[in-house]
Amino acid sequence: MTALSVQAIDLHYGAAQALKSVSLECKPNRITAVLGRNGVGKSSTLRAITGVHNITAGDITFGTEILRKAPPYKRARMGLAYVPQGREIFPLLTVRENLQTGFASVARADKNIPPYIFELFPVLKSMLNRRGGDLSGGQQQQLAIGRALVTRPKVLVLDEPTEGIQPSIIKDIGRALQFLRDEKGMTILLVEQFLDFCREIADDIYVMDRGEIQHAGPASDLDLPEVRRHLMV
Amino acid sequence: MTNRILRLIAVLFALALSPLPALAQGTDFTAMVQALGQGGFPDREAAMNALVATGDERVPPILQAMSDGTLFVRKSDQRVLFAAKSGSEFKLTDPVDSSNAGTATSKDIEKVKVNNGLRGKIRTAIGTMTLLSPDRASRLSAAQSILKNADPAMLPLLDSALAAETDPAIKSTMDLARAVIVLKSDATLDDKRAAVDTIAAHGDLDAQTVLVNALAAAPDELKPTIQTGIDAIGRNLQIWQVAQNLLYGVSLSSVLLLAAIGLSITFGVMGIINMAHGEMVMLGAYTTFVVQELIRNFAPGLMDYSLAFAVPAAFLFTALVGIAIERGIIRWLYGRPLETLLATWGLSLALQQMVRTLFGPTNQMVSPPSWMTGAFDVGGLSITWNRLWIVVFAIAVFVILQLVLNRTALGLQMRAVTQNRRMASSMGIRTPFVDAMTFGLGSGIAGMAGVALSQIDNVSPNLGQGYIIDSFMVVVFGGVGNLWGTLIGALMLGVGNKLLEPQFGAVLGKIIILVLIILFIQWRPRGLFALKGRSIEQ
Amino acid sequence: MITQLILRALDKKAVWLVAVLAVIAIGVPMLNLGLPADHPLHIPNYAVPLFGKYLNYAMLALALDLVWGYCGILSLGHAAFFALGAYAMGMYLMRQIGARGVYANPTLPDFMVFLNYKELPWFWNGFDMWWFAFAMVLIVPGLLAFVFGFLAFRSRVTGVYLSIITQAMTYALLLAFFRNDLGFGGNNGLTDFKDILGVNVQAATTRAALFAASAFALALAVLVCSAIVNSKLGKVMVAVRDAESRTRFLGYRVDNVKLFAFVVSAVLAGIAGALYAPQVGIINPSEFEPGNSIEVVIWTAVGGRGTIVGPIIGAIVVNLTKSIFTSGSSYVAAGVVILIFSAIVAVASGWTKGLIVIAASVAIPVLYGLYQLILYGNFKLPALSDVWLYALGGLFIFTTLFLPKGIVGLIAQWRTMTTKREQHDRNATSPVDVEAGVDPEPNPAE
Amino acid sequence: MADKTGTMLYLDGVSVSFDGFKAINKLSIIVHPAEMLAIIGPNGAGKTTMMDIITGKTRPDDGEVLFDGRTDLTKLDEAAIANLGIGRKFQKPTVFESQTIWDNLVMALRKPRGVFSALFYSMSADDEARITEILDTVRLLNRKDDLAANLSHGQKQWLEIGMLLAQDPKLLLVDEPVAGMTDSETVETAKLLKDIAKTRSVVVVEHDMSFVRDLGSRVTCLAEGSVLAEGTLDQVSANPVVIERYLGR
Amino acid sequence: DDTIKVGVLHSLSGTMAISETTLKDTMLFLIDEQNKKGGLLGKQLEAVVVDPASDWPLFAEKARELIAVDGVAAVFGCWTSSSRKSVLPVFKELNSILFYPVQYEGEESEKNVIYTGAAPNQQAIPAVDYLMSEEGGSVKRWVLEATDYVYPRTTNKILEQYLLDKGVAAEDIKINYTPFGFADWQTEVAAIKEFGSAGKKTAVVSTINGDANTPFYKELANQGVSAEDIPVVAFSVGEEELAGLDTTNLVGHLAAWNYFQSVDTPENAAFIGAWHTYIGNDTRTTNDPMEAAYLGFNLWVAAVEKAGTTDTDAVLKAIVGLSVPNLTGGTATVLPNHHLTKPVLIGEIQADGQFEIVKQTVEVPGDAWSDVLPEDKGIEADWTDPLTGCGHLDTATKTCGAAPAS
Ligand SMILES: Nc1ncnc2c1ncn2[C@@H]1O[C@H](COP(=O)(O)OP(=O)(O)OP(=O)(O)O)[C@@H](O)[C@H]1O
Ligand SMILES: Nc1ncnc2c1ncn2[C@@H]1O[C@H](COP(=O)(O)OP(=O)(O)OP(=O)(O)O)[C@@H](O)[C@H]1O
Ligand SMILES: [Mg+2]
Ligand SMILES: [Mg+2]
Repeated sequence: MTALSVQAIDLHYGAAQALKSVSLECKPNRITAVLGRNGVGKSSTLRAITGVHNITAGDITFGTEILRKAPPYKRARMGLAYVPQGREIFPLLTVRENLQTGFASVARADKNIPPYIFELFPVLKSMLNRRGGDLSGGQQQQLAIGRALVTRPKVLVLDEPTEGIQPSIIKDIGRALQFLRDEKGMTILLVEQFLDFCREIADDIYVMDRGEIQHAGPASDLDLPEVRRHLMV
Repeated sequence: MTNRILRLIAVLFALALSPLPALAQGTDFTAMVQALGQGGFPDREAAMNALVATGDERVPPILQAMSDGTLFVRKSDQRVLFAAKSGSEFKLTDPVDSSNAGTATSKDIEKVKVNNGLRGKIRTAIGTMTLLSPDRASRLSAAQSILKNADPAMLPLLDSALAAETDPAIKSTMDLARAVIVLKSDATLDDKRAAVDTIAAHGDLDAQTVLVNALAAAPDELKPTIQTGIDAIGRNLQIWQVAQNLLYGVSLSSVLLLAAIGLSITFGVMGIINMAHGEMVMLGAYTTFVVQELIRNFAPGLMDYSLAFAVPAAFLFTALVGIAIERGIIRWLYGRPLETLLATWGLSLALQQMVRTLFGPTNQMVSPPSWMTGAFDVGGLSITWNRLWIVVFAIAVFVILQLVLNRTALGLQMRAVTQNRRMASSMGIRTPFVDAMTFGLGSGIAGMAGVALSQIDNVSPNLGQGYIIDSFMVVVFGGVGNLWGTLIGALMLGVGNKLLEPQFGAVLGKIIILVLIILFIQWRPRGLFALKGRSIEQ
Repeated sequence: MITQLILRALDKKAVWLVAVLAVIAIGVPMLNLGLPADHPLHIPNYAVPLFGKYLNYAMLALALDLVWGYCGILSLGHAAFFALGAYAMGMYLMRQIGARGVYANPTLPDFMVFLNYKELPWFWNGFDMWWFAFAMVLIVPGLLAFVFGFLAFRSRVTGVYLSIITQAMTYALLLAFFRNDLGFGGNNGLTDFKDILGVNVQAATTRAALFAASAFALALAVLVCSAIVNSKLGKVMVAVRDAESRTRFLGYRVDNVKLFAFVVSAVLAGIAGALYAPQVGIINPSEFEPGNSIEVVIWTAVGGRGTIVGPIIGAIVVNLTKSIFTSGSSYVAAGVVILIFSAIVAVASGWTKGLIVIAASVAIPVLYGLYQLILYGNFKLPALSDVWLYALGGLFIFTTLFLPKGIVGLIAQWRTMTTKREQHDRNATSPVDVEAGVDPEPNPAE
Repeated sequence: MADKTGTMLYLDGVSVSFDGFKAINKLSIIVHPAEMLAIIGPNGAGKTTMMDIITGKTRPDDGEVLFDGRTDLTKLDEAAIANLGIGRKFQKPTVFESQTIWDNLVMALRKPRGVFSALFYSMSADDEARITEILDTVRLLNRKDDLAANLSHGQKQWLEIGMLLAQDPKLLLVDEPVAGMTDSETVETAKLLKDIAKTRSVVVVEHDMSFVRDLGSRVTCLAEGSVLAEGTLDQVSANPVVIERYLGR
Repeated sequence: DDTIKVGVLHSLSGTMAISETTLKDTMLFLIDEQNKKGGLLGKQLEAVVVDPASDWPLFAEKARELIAVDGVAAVFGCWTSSSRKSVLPVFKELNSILFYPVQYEGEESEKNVIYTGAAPNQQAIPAVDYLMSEEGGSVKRWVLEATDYVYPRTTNKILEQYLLDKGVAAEDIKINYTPFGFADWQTEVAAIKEFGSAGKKTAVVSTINGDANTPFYKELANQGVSAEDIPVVAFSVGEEELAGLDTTNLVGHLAAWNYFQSVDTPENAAFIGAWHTYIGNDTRTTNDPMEAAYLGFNLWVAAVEKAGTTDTDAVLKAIVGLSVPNLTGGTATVLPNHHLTKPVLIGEIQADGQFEIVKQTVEVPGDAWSDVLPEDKGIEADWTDPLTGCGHLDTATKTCGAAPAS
């Protein structure tokens, strides 16, 4: 059983091919990390999964559903939440409103902000009425993660979630992801450059290079030289 | 009892008025009525006076019909008859005994012509005859017509009417009329002084006119009193004048607000440079026309409420058109805001031409409901009903829109989608739906504006063109993306315009406003209510 | 330094363009004047000023493109500069009439005599000298652009705010020039021109010369614009367009860059206007109408903004279309226009879309006819003049939808397409992508 | 406070607030010529805002901001400040997306910035060599003719660093340069910056402690708009408040 | 060629379409009728319709196209003065004929134009005369309410002079200009009311143009300015404009024209009947410019028949002095100054949107150069011979195109 599986997808930007037959699997209740140098196609993989960019070949299955060309909002409503690279906060909505946008994909009973979000990111609570665009970079990153959690996802997809975040909160995020995995039964897919962080929380890893998956294995593989090689300049 | 006496007085008065009293009295009523249909305007006037002199109850309706243009002469036998159009024919009734006189086509009969002069005289005559009518409205208009044609001979009649009158508004008009008559009559100086005071206390434009008129004819002793009276009114009026101009400004602002508020959604919120906005307004106005025509033909009794049907109809229709436009054209252009200018401009050309094809290039008639015609006075202010309703309507639309945008989930989703469509979709917001709804909402509101504008402007294919520039000015002046800004922007432009207009004239006033806008933007480069924050300053 | 600039201006495309314009400048007058009227290659007299007008419009569009396409300043008042240039020229032409006016006043133009002017208003002085008038053609629009731009750019008025105040500017000028008291002939404007530089404006040779001048002026404008956009300044302009504040942090004075482009553009527009006035034979305030300026934007967009040929092609295509569709008798020409356009669309974005265009252009007249049938009982196809607004509107809508980069964008598209047809299609305007919202600038104000 | 002369950057008592929220509160910082200063601090401490103030994007409500010990930066606009020799890399990478990577660098290259200088500029062989060298440094040489829009997030970071190098400023303000970079890239970047700091002044903001350690420079920790701790990284990270508020346990 | 082509140059789109489209239809109707009668000179007439789109330079382009490309024998068209001014040079250059069917400001007479609408002395002055008369209400005080462009400016200049000549005091004349398409008349109507409250009978002479009229009248009705108090006489408001208005509150306001739909003559009845049949709509109104177009067309037909050719100079020579019946029971004669003789009709608005004629004069010869203005006194135009004619002839000095004597 897999929560999310990507089967041999291609992805193009105009004429340029960014992904070549990428396949990966996220097992339920596990944290899967994708690693690789800059520009190898990590974000592109996530964009394909969330439907932000269309694939040109291959298939993506979410639970039992084949996503193919389903628009992002359909995927979100199935339970796929996305924390994009670059935060993509709604700049003119307040922090509260940013969080409330997540209500669009939940049932009426769930249209509230889970309290653990504020426990995790206390700064959000104190800034509920500030415009999202005014927050500092790191605060925005926290907001982006919080916003994704409002949708009560089954699968959480995060693109470099620790970027720009202060060390103490990175640790909190690590703990939180583990908490979500263990207590909330969430499946997590994560792109990360920060190796220590991965090593600490990831269960499985994929390593990408030049638009292809080069290595797949358990997190412990991180220290293999062939994996390292793909992460060197 | 008193009534009969009064009527007698009226008759006496009419006798005094009439040049040919003896003749009039002698001939029989029917012949007198027939005389209305003969000769030129002076003859007709004489015939009318003769009729009035009879004091007969049947006279006022005849005169009214004459003034309304429903009194005709049958060519075959020169009989004067009431004619009411029914279908292609006229139903004829005898004015003397109300008997049916058959039907006729427009070829067989000829209207009893009146001109402005005659119409004025008819009004006075009816006035004198209906001063005691039980109907409040006819009494009021009677009092007003006496005021306009104050004649000393009417004094006794007026005095007795005053004694019987209970309605304060009518009474005050009668008081004024009496004072005017006193001024003209050979009453004592003291009486006249008192009369001047009564008039001056009225303090409005009519009173001023009366006094100015009286000044020329007045004896020298009275002149200073009258002059002070005039001056007092003048000062009074001047103050009211400022207030009146402000009011005009507010009313113009409400029109600007209505025209612009839909644009503040499609342009302000969605970022579409919507050149077809004016055409949405125009479609709203045409919907009003169509609704009114339908009601006129199928439910004439509801005519007065046609606008109540037109508002939702216009909203729905233009919203649907808007949704169709969004689904057909706009949705391919998100992320290319400047291209929307091109496409919507093309669209506006086509829509205008479409209306021209369907309805013809000329203006269509939208009649105002009775509750939107006329004016009333508050102190020295004259407020027209239609402007008042438009102000109320504009405020209502504004408040509702404010609530929709800020208090509903849809409002939040609209703002989220327009700020970052891709991310909104990733949050589970059905962006295509929200886009269509947002554009539909903006268009629908523009359509409702069209209902209001149909009351004051042409209903023609060009209607929208006249408002598009002003609308963009208002939205931009107030600050794009801020509804309050649109409101304040409309207020400032409207009031500014109306305050400048008396000083500089409409053309120069408008130029000054435009230059002020240019300078204002230098000072506040993002409009009055600029969106602030880091993301904007980028 | 200058030579280098010119050399840079003459990149491959510009060379071609200038060459074509030069050929036109010489060839058209020759074919018009040199050949007998019944020769198949003869260009009829009426066509010369008509095409001359198109060239002036093309120059105006090019001027706009310099500020809009390259510098991101969407001016919705550019026709004002054009009109000012035309007015300056018109004033010269009015003074040339001399005593030949209806009232035979040696100094005062007819409308002034009629309005009881006793002497020439001060601002009319000097316009009897051609050099002064020609200088004013450059100075008046340039100065207005300078003052306006100086204020606006210094205060960092950008985006729609700038667009709207340029519109306010031209609107204010419209109202002002409409006023009889302003001394420019009110709404009738300046007309009844007789001579230019001592020769009759209506003579065929003058017409031909004016045409040649228009073509050369356009060629010059191409050189100027090409020199600017190919220089580093051109890159900075594009940078300003795309990320204004970032450019500032690199140390460029954004306001100066914009001001330079704006003034150059206004001067070019003024020259175009000056050549326009004598060819059209009238200049009146309607040129200031905001709608006119918007049309210029549209020509540019149709042709392809951010390119040098684009606006030229756009202006000519749109105006030619307009001429054909507003005339009574050119059904064939209209059909050809529609077919060519559909073919372009078909090549650029697939034959289905080309078919949509053809279907639309057939459907509208037929619907129109059916409507007549229902109304009056006789089915008659509409006159061109009844449907041309649909055609023009359709041209704009279909261009934006199917040719997002304008007509010239086609060539670039063609190139990529031949190699990667499939991906391209998907990327151009595929609904799903847009649905998903490939939204590069989520800023509502732009 | 301390002596202004001989400083490259001198901030004293600077405050700024947004709608009543004090983002920077009596902040004082000094950077000397040819010195590197690393700034750390919790999210929202005001690090980016401080850079905004130095580069003229935000005007302080209060306080003194001097460049080179004498030029008052609060009176100048962004372009003037940049022309003094202050270059900046933004936290969110901002490059000119519709232009090629090469052109991005051409524009950044240190040359007169006037309108007419730009109009008449033509590229010398030296300039070309310099750009190539920079491209090599940031590993984008093979993509020099690509549009900047087609770069990945991390590549844009690199391009921005490249543009900063091309500007050749006296003072570099670098906001989170290694966010989104791999560990080895991070090491490279540290080397690069250290190199630069031999001749220039550099202010680096980062949350990556290993990177800050690699820099080996003086460290200032900001919190709530003012300085919380200063010294070497070891000193600062031993500070219990810093641990409590920033590093975490 | 077996047809004679006739150019129709009216805006079918843009702001002027609202007025001009009807004239295009009228021309097609007239041509159709003529063809039913067997055409002209044994040939069928063929209309060439172009759309100058309310765009003045485009008028010139289209005029040139009609004459040079389509080879039309004559052109019927234009509405605004600006459009006429714009095409004038073209007609002169290519020597063709324009029939111009709209009332205008005068002060012009061109060889190539036949002005079939009213000159100021055929509309404005008689209207003012009527209002000054006892019958018209003995008006003593005047508001000249106008749109700011040449026609109102000129008309007002003439009227002002005329009123002053008639002994009206300068302070009893108020002139006010508003921009094109003006829509908010609150202040202006209030000012009229105020000006009218000085105790003297006041009237408004309106040269408000086009679209601005509807909001003006709507505001008049709203503020209760009734015709008995302050009558408004308009020169640009006809049946077509009223069709878009609810006139119940406007009864009695006036218009001065040379034709009203309500004119009760057999000619008019026949004309309206044929028009309704042609257009397939019984509610379409007729109006003054339509009559002017009708007259122009008939005059051209008559002139071509007289000349036996469509050649411009021959037709122009033939047309001076020709008469055709008008629709109001009289005749229209082409004067040497290329204007027509026309009766002046004053009508009052009725509740049904028609005009009731309250006064009709005999035919008045159109005066190109207003005799009211001192500088134009003694100036005439004479195109009896198109080749040697003169549009601005000083009758005192017998010089053409000379400066006025004053
Ligand atoms: N919007 C785009 N248009 C065109 N090309 C793109 C676009 N986004 C990314 N690319 C290209 O696709 C390739 C993969 O990019 P992607 O963003 O997936 O990289 P990444 O692995 O996430 O890198 P990073 O660690 O820098 O975020 C890169 O070479 C990049 O140049
Ligand atoms: N324009 C503004 N309006 C309101 N608050 C603002 C504005 N700009 C910044 N702030 C606030 O000021 C504080 C400082 O922000 P700043 O971006 O300087 O933080 P930072 O230290 O760079 O944080 P990070 O490490 O997360 O990038 C934040 O709390 C932010 O919310
Ligand atoms: Mg990435
Ligand atoms: Mg920061």
